[in-house]
Amino acid sequence: MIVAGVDVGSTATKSILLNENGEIIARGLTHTGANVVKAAERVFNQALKMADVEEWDIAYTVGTGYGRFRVPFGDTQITEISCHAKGAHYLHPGTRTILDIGGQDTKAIKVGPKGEVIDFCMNDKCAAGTGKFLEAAAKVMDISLDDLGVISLKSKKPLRITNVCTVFVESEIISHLAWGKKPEDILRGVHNSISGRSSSLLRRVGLEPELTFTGGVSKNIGMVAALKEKLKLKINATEDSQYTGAIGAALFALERASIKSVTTN
Amino acid sequence: MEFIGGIDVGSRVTKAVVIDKKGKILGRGTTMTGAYLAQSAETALNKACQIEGIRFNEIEYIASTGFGRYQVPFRHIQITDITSNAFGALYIFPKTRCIIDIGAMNARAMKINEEGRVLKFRMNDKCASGAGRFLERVALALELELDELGSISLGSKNPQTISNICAVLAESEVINLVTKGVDVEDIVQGAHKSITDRIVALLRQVGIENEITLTGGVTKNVGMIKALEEKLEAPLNVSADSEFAGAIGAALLGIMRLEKKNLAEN
Amino acid sequence: MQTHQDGNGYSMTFDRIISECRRKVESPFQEINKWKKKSRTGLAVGTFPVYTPWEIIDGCGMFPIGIFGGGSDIEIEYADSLIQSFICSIARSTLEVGLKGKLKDVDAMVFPSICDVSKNLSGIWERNFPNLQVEFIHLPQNMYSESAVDYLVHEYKRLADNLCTMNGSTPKEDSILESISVYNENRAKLRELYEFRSKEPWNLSTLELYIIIRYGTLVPQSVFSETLDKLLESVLLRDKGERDSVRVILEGSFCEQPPLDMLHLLEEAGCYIVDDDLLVGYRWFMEDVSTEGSPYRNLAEAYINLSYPSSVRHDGNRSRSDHLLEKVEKNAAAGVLFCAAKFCEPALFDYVLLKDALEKNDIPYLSFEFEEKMGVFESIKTQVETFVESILFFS
Amino acid sequence: MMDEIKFKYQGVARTYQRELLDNWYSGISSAKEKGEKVAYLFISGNIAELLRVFNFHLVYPEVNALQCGVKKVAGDFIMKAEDVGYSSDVCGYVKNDVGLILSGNKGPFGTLSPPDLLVCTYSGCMTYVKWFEALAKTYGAELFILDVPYLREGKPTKGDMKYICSQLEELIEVCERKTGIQYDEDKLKEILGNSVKAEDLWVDILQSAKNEPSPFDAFFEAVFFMAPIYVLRGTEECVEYYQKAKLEIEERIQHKTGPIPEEKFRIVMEGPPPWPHFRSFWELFKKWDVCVVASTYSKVGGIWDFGFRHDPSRPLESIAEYATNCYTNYNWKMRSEMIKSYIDDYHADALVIHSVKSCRAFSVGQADARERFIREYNVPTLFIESDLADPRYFSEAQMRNRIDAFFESLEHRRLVEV
Repeated sequence: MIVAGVDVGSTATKSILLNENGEIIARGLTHTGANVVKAAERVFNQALKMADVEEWDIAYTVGTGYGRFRVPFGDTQITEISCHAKGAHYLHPGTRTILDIGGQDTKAIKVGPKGEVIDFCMNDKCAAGTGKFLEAAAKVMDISLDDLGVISLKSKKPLRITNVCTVFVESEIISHLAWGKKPEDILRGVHNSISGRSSSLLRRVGLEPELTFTGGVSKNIGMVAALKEKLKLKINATEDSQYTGAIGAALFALERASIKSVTTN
Repeated sequence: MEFIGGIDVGSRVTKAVVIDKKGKILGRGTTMTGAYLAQSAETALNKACQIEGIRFNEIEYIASTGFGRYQVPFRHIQITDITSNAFGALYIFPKTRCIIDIGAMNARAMKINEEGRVLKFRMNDKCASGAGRFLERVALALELELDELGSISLGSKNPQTISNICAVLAESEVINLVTKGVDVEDIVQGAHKSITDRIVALLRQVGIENEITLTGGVTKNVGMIKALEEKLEAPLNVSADSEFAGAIGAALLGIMRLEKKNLAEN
Repeated sequence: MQTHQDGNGYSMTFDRIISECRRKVESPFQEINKWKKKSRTGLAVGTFPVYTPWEIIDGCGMFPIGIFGGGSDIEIEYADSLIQSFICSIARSTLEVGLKGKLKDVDAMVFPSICDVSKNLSGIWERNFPNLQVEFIHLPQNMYSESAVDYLVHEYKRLADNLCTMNGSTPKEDSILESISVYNENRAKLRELYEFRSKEPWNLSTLELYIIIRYGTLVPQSVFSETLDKLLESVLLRDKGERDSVRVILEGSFCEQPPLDMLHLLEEAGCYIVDDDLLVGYRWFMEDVSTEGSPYRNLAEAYINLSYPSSVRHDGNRSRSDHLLEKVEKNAAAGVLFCAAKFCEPALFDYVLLKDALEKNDIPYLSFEFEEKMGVFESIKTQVETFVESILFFS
Repeated sequence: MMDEIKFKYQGVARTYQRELLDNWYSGISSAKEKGEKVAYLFISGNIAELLRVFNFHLVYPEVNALQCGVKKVAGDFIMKAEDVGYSSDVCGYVKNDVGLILSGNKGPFGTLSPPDLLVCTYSGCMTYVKWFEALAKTYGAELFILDVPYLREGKPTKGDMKYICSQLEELIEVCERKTGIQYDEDKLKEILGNSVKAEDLWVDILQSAKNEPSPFDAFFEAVFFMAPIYVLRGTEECVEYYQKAKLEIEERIQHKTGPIPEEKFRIVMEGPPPWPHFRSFWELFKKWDVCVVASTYSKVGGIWDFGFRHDPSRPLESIAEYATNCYTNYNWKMRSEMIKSYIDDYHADALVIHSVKSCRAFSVGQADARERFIREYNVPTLFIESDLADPRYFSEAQMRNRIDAFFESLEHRRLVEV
């Protein structure tokens, strides 16, 4: 039996296929873009191709992420909070705290020993401290999103970014640039600012060792470094971190599929 | 040696004009604002000089404006973009009493008297900021070019409400509309309407009076102009020089200072 | 008295005192322990603005210290999770100061009933600092009631009794009266400085004046008194040039503390601030409080009748707009700068009524908001410059 | 056919409530024409009984703001207020009311008569004072501030009671002067008698939610059920209303039904509703078969379920005591204890805190309460944010994500525990 998880985020869409033993057999990744349905189909097909299976081979599909209701072939939808918890627990069974910095939301999740969500906190009404902050910085400084972290690590004298508003942080960056400040120092300031907001979220749910950092931003080594410095904790961030939501969704799919097969037999 | 330069260092584009002492515009120049503001200012002014073959050192007095006004080392005076845009708008449209200036980072509404004195002004210095940047973001989210937005919005039949007052969250509202499968032109028109609402609110705070002039880079966006005119139920003053209003105003105020200075010296 | 004129003709002593005060203001809680030891009871009591009765705390032999936020350098790490982002900064950063353990030398904290935030803040403090005595005093809002003074006497006594239970002492009326007279003297000196600034704003900047008052909230009154004497003497020797600036009144920043850089910037951008409501809480009586009879009654009557008006105190028919118009006239100001703390509801509500009054009287004004943690002032600067330009270029 | 007989009283409470409010509003509209006196006052700690002695028509600007929110016109009114200088960061209720006045005092409920007297009870919030200061200036009406001290010590002090009572006596003089009617203590006692009857019935309805399943949603339904006790208290219609409402509830208990077809989660709700999005907000919970069994918002005007009743034998003192006894006048220790007792007594699974930007009196301390409930009391708690008046602060996608995740997690934890 094969099941699928599709995570439609505001920036990237991810898919995962699992076999009945819960082993990852395929991954898919694409930029979400303006057409969410297409993106979901795209990653799904990528994964099908990678596993060399057909759509009808998939026993159950769970959609998650902001675009979860737009996964046309999904059997059910589950929020990314539950999925990240489940996925992180799968990747790192010892983890008790999860941080996901997304495009619109940053989430701190506390999980139990079985991967169940005990408590979670998200950024308040204001988008301050989300992945958008990095996008804004990348845009004004004309640096690709992928390079931000690497550049920030060169900083010797990080600047303090005082604005928490994503829109105003652009003007703050522009004015720092205008006064001749070094890009790496500005960027390190931006990373520190996000890690500050994130750690405050993490404190809300209670910080316990083994923190797992999930979502696209976890690829950013500057962000990981800034969080480490702030929290003085070991941080799990691996290649699969950005697939955490999709993995969680696929694990839920596996559970549902087994229930379904029990009830139908 | 009888020319005056006005340079408006905006966060996206730097604009410059050269005028003579009678206030006649002799040249205009623009350049994208780079990381080195002084250089952008110089480039724009040089371009303006080229039109009539004026040499840089023939310019007697230079007034800078815009967010980068302090970063123009060869300026004689700096003036805020609010004062200069108001003064420039009055020069282009002598009967105007209200001005809306929409830039990439800021939008403002001003009310002036017949001399060009700013009586009242409001900036959206809160969550509602970043009018121009907001459109850029919408364009990005919808995978469109910024310049296309205006004309696309004109095709909307059923504009969607985008109510969020935070530009960043409004963007996620846009994404959610996309995920719901709403037509692109309706979303784009919604985005224009959302900015329009905020800007007209600013204008109402200073008090709406006749003739309203639009300045800033957004003057090139036909969709924005139409949305504003519909909301205000009045035509807007827009000219090819609207984008240069700040630079023109700065140069004209420069003449005023120069005259005062000469008066004081004599 | 060691003063000497430097080449520019102004007093070095004045500058030196100011820079010392500034140092103290920028790291405000370092010497609490030192002052505590000098107080009779060895207890330090933190106070939140605006109308906390320092005289009573001081009169109980304790060291009252103004705890008004964390300044522009504090990084908010803990308080964010306890206070939502739409609440004013002073509430958040004052809590952060406590959560960071910087107030370990403080024994009690007093919150006055100035607004809804302050009310509920007392409860947050109670839960987060079980070892700290948290006091809340409800100051009357009905100034016309026959029983308002009686009520406040009752409330002040309750505060004094509660504070004294910390060390088993009893409040002594005589010593509170004594404190009142010390505070009266210092307030009179501050009034003198305010008058001086209105006359010669170029010789005493608002930043300097603010630092002086703020300093007075951090040290014992006897120390402050000496400093004020020296300042009053040396300020007269200053002779800085007058600039082409616009005389304005600064209004609206009576609770949250504005960043020092912003105060500097306002004057740099071409304004002379000739009157303000900065730290009104520390100079809140416009006249001397009586030192005869019951100190509680004197203070209560003074609160009802002599308080400096502010947005956190209902003044009935004594309209705050009239008070503002009087200030404009008395100080020959050309305009008003409304400078409210972001999210400060009382100030933001009052702004509407005040600006209507100014408009009726053709007085130009400008309104902008600040936050204590603000580091970039580009937007405020642009607005203030525009305001100045609209007056200087065109009138 | 069977159902019709079985549910004789179904919907009675809602229909009759609407009827009562319509009548009340038409009285307010015609007051000016008829030359009758109008007093404006606030819901929290309101002293309606005393004002009724002087035959005032009572207007509650908060209720008007709420109505505008529900009827989806609040956004326009708020914008109008912002046009004249109100900040985007101040209370949306006030801005709604200012916008309403700027539009000729004409709302979805008709045109309001202007006030002859403004009575501001300080029990609710400081914003009340700012609100009525603005109205006093607009209308040129007399403003009486009834200062009610915050329950900083857990109960009113003797000094507090003396202070409030003497203010009430001063208010009586003002009312006599305004209306030309003499204060009549017997009349007040009679009015208070009606209050007590309604209060007893209301408490019965609130406590019916202890049943499983609960016959009553103590937040989404209570906001309609509570209107009469706050705006019409002291009248006979108000007593009659709660008699009818109680019949409806009793009928539901009898048939073991409630507002949710199959009750799956029982929660306590803290904070006011987002009026402009009330329906969609409710839907987000209904989807998970959630019933609110107790709420703090239904106590904004006054708290009776811990035993307080107006007392006709000591009229002014009991009015004074009532004025102190409303939710936002409680300190946080009292509030937390109250919520905790609701969770225990009503067998709730979780606490949901809805934090609104407009109301600092409600919201400051809620984030701290979240920590208290999760860490100290071990109660699953969800924290969500929007606004009670300003439609612009509601982000449905964000809200849905948080609510779904929360109930998903409760569901998973039930599975894991099994």
